[in-house]
Amino acid sequence: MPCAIRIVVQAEPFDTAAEIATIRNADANVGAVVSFSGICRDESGRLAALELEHYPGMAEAEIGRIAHEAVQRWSVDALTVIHRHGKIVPGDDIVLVLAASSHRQAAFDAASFLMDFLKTRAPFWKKEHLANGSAGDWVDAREADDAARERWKRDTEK
Amino acid sequence: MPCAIRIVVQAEPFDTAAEIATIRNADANVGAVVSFSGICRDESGRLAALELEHYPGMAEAEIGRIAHEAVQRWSVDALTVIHRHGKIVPGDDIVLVLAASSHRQAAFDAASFLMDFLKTRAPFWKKEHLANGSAGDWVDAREADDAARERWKRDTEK
Amino acid sequence: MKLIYFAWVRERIGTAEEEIELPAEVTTAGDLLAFLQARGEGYAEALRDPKIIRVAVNQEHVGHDEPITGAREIALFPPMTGG
Amino acid sequence: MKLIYFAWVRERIGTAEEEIELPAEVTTAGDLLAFLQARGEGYAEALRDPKIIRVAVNQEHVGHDEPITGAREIALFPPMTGG
Repeated sequence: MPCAIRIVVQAEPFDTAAEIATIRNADANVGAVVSFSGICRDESGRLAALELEHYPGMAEAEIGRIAHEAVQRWSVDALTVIHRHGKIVPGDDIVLVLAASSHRQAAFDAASFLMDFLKTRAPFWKKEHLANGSAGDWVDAREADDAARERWKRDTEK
Repeated sequence: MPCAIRIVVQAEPFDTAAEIATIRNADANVGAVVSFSGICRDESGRLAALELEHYPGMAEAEIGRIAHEAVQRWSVDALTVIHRHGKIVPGDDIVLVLAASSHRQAAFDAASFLMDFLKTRAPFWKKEHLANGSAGDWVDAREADDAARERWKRDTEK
Repeated sequence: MKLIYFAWVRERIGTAEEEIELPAEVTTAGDLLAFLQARGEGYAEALRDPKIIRVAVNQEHVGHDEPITGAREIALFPPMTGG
Repeated sequence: MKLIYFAWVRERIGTAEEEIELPAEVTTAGDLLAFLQARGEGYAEALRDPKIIRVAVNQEHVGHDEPITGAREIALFPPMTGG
């Protein structure tokens, strides 16, 4: 069955409720919707904001490649990925991933897979702005994120 | 850190967007919110509705035990579980599970764990109402749901 | 002791709940199922395959070999299908 | 050929993008990194640890041993930290 894929990269905030309302009506057979919201934290007051740089064009293309891989692997009816760039303050959304399916496990797996690959393959970079006014540094990539991606490798790829 | 647990069993519809808005503000350190919506399907037109019977008192208590187990196992800041009973038509929500955490994997795992245990431990039973007007039957428990629960067993329990 | 039935167990037994005096030799959940099976056709039909019947004592799941003596409320029901 | 830099690679090189003519012997992504390192202090600082530098050719990730000949657009950047 064809899967509706919606990919958005934008600076503006997005409406999570409206996105969920749309995807749950993608198909009368949707029985499970999993959503993931990635939210800017203040890290116990340390951060004033995160600034997200991205590679326009490749960001959308790479998210599209990741989404198509998810569709190959799980029986999902619809996927939505929205990723913001620019300055984002604590409490605001950075990323939204939605997966709709007939059954819950496919929706959980597809959403979790999308997040693990977004973290390590989508061309976005976070720079910190500190609450004390000083310039922050670029966020380091986490080895835990690479490990999270590795667990999705198929046996033939290991 | 204490985890805010919200458990509701009700016949009325609920507001997923409002629930997500509440849980994402549970704590300034919430960086990840995973939601799961379980939605009544029409099974390609076969069903007119599902009727959910439940065990009042035990339903809330058992969901509470499952939620506390999740809190023991993952570092989550807040959990919400809302489960409806009574007659539910296709397209309407049956269950909502939300998990808020600093990091995504704990939120994904806690939400997925809650769903697997709700399916097999929470005292709810579904009866079908068929679209052709005839009385439907009770939905059979699925072995796949038991298998899904078993994968959460700790090594010491196997 | 209060007995409560749900879903098709309730339908087959023909009542949602009842008060019952248990003989002293009925001490486990499994004993209770055997005892009830002999109470009539509806019970026999509802509990024909006792392995799949779930038992809750005072609103907590128990295994069939667990004691029920002194329970306030015992519920019998099929495998759950919520979620 | 258009080269594009992101995040701290961009900051250290001191420009977001540039047009460059590559010598014929620069045929892989790894060759390109070595070639650029010799172009000045900013490049040397940005590409000091070439292992961790990611390369995209025409907006697709490539390994350091992959060919870049004929590419329209090549981007160099640190490991990604989105999501």
